Amino acid sequence: MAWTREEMAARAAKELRDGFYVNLGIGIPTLVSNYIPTGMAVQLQSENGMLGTGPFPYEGEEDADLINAGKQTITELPTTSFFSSADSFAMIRGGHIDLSILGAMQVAENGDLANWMIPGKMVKGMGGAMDLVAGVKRVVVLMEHSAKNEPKLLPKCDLPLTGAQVVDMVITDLGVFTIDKHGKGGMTLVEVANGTTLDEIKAKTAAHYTVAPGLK
Amino acid sequence: MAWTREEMAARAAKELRDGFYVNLGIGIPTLVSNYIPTGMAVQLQSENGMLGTGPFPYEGEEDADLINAGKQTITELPTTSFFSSADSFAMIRGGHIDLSILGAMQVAENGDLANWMIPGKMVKGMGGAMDLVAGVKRVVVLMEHSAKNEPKLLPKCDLPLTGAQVVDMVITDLGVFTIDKHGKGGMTLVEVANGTTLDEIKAKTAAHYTVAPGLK
Amino acid sequence: MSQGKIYPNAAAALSGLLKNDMTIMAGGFGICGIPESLIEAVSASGVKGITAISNNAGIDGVGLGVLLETRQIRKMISSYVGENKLFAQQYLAGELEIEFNPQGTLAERIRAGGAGIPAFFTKTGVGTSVAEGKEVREIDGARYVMERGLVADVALVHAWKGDTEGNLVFRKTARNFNPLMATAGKVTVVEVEHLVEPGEIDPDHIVTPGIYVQRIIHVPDPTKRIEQRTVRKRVMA
Amino acid sequence: MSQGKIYPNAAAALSGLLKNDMTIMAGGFGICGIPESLIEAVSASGVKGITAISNNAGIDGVGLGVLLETRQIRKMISSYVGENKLFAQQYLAGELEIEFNPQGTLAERIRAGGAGIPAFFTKTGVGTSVAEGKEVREIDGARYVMERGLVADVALVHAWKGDTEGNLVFRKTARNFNPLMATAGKVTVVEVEHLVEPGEIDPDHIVTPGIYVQRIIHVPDPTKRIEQRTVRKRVMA
Repeated sequence: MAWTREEMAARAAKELRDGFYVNLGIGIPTLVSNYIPTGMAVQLQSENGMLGTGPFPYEGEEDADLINAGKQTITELPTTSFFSSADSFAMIRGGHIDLSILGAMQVAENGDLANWMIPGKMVKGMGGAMDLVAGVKRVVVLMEHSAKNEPKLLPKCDLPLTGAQVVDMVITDLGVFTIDKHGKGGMTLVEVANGTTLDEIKAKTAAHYTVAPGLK
Repeated sequence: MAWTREEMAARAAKELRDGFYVNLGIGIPTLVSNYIPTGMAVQLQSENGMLGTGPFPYEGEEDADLINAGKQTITELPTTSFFSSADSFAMIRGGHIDLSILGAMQVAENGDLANWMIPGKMVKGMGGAMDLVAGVKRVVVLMEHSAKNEPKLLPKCDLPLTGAQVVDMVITDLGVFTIDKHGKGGMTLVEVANGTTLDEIKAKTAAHYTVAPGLK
Repeated sequence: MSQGKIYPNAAAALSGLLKNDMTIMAGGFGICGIPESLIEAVSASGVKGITAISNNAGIDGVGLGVLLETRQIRKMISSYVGENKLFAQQYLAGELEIEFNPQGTLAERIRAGGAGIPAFFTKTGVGTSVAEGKEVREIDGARYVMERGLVADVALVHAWKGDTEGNLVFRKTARNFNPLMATAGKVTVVEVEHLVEPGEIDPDHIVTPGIYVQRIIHVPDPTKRIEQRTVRKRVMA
Repeated sequence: MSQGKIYPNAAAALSGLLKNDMTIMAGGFGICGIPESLIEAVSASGVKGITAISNNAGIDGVGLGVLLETRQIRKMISSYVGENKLFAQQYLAGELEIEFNPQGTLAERIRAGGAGIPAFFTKTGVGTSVAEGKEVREIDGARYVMERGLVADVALVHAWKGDTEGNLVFRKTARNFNPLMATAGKVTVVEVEHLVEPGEIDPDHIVTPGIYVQRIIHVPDPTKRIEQRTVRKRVMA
């Protein structure tokens, strides 16, 4: 069974630290906001121009002028600030966001990330993903380990890249990998999900990786 | 006698147009604000971060947080907006200011301008002058025709430049010159001050210039 | 003062500004903060061959989606167009060109265009197809791609409140690309929900100074659509 | 929330941040909007060899003038230092280095530093000594000089009002270099005249979002000096 989407989000939430400013991508990463530990101050940035995003509004209180980067209606908090798209990406590009958690189609063992287009299919555009992976201090990918039984953790991405050597950590339904994206340490399996085994992970991972000492 | 400083400022004010956004330099250019025709909407920009500068405050109403680029206490108007230094120079560099009127030590016949340093003397810095002459749509110099009997309108500046090929018009106590700064038209004397002659101007001008047809 | 910036309606505000094959910037993120009245007037004008610079392409029948229906757009410069089905059809039929920019690069290119900066370096897109054909250089040990400033013949902007001098404020996330595009239009035309007299907006709160705004229309109570209505249930006490 | 950003005084707010030969940015234009309490705490710390990035050098005994008196500054990166006599003496004696930047180039370099842009092109200074030793290139028929982004070990900022999250607003022309420097400090320390709770500043009015601010002190009723008091006479009615 390995981890559910909720368990994956809960695991990703362990990467949060008090005082962090965090950008969450669309999909499973959005669920991470449900697992911020009580008492921990974490501000969520939405790249359309908002810091301090709040939960969805109560029915009837939706505001068309108040949406997140997924175009969903949200609410504000006492800490909220609004700013332009230029200022938002100055914040992202300038390295002021502590952590970006986003989805991916493929991740390579050197930290390359592909999540924006599949050649031959209609291209929708990269949105803010290239800016986020290039600019944010730490990039965590949250994704299913395999897609239609094809591995997504690869020696090299074959899809067009969103960013080169940008991923610090990958959390899948089977476990957690760290990547030494600027060094020579490569990829390391550091955690195994309940209900799976080192052997299953090995069978489903095309990327080369080492297993952290003591892991079983 | 030629033109007084007040008459020079009044002449410079004739370059204003309804709806103009204008930056006035320190010294004689500051006086131009006294000659804006009634009913003409002209907004003055101060490069320290203000559009729509008002007159000096009444005694006792000075506000240390409200100064112009000459560090003088001023007031605000109903049209006033405040912004940062980065936004102020984005406005200047981006060509949004219609007219800059500023002083000079030397102007060359190709539009080169020198007004920020004299080698061997203590250098105070160029402040915003280089940005203004490079960025503003039209640059008018307002200066005495000579300094200690030395001409200031020259074939070539010998002082370090503030900007190369930047001046569109020079107004001195003796007359008005236009400069075809990007073309081959050179410098043209287009107006002679009351109380002077073409001969006096010729004697006191080292730059080459043509005399506009009909001028006497 | 400067009452001359106020126009009675969108068609009047755009008169004399539109021509075939022009470049138009339009503010908005998704359909939040889009200059809808002005876009509709562009549609009514029948101008063709537009290069549209906008983060998204609206949705079918809303925002720039209107100009796609009428086939007035030849090229889009955007970061994401996934919400618009018509877009996909026209693109696949070869009727529409698209230049994808990373969203932050698009925003900074527009900010640079308005600020007189013809080019800048950014890490975004290095090692990807975005950097192809562009100068890439190493600066202090990291690689950066050179991107160019963007300007438009006309910028269309939606603001919450504006005075007759053109000073603008925006509301919540409807701000997005609007203030930067206001700086990058050779002519900037703004629709404001609330039109007030100069002095009614605190000068410390003004986001777009009037210098950037050439024409203004008052659009009270615009219809604002929501693309993705997400809500939570009230928990009874 | 984030009460941890509030410090009891300037010395406490700077503790652990100061070391010899560091780079410090200080906001302000002339002596308007300068972080005076924080500068005095730098003086008291005795740290030496400072590279100070600030538009001006204060005046004798005020603002950065204090650090010149104590000879703690080794180099200034500024646009204009004409008001400070002590500056002239130390410069002529070879005790002080100066790098003059055009004011707009200085502002944009700081904005770029904070925005992750290592270099950009500007017309300002082309054909002058400012462009010497820098890359100059022609883009679309005009010549531009390449300028580099600037960051600092610590940025010292003065704001009018701030909440405990670090969201800031500025007052009138005391804004100047403060918001850009807030983005370009590895650590940004702010003195606010009014300290409030989160939610007390309208989120549409916030100029500097809290993410840029690491440490805050409350300096109520600071002494504000005026460099050039200019007034007009009241005309009796």
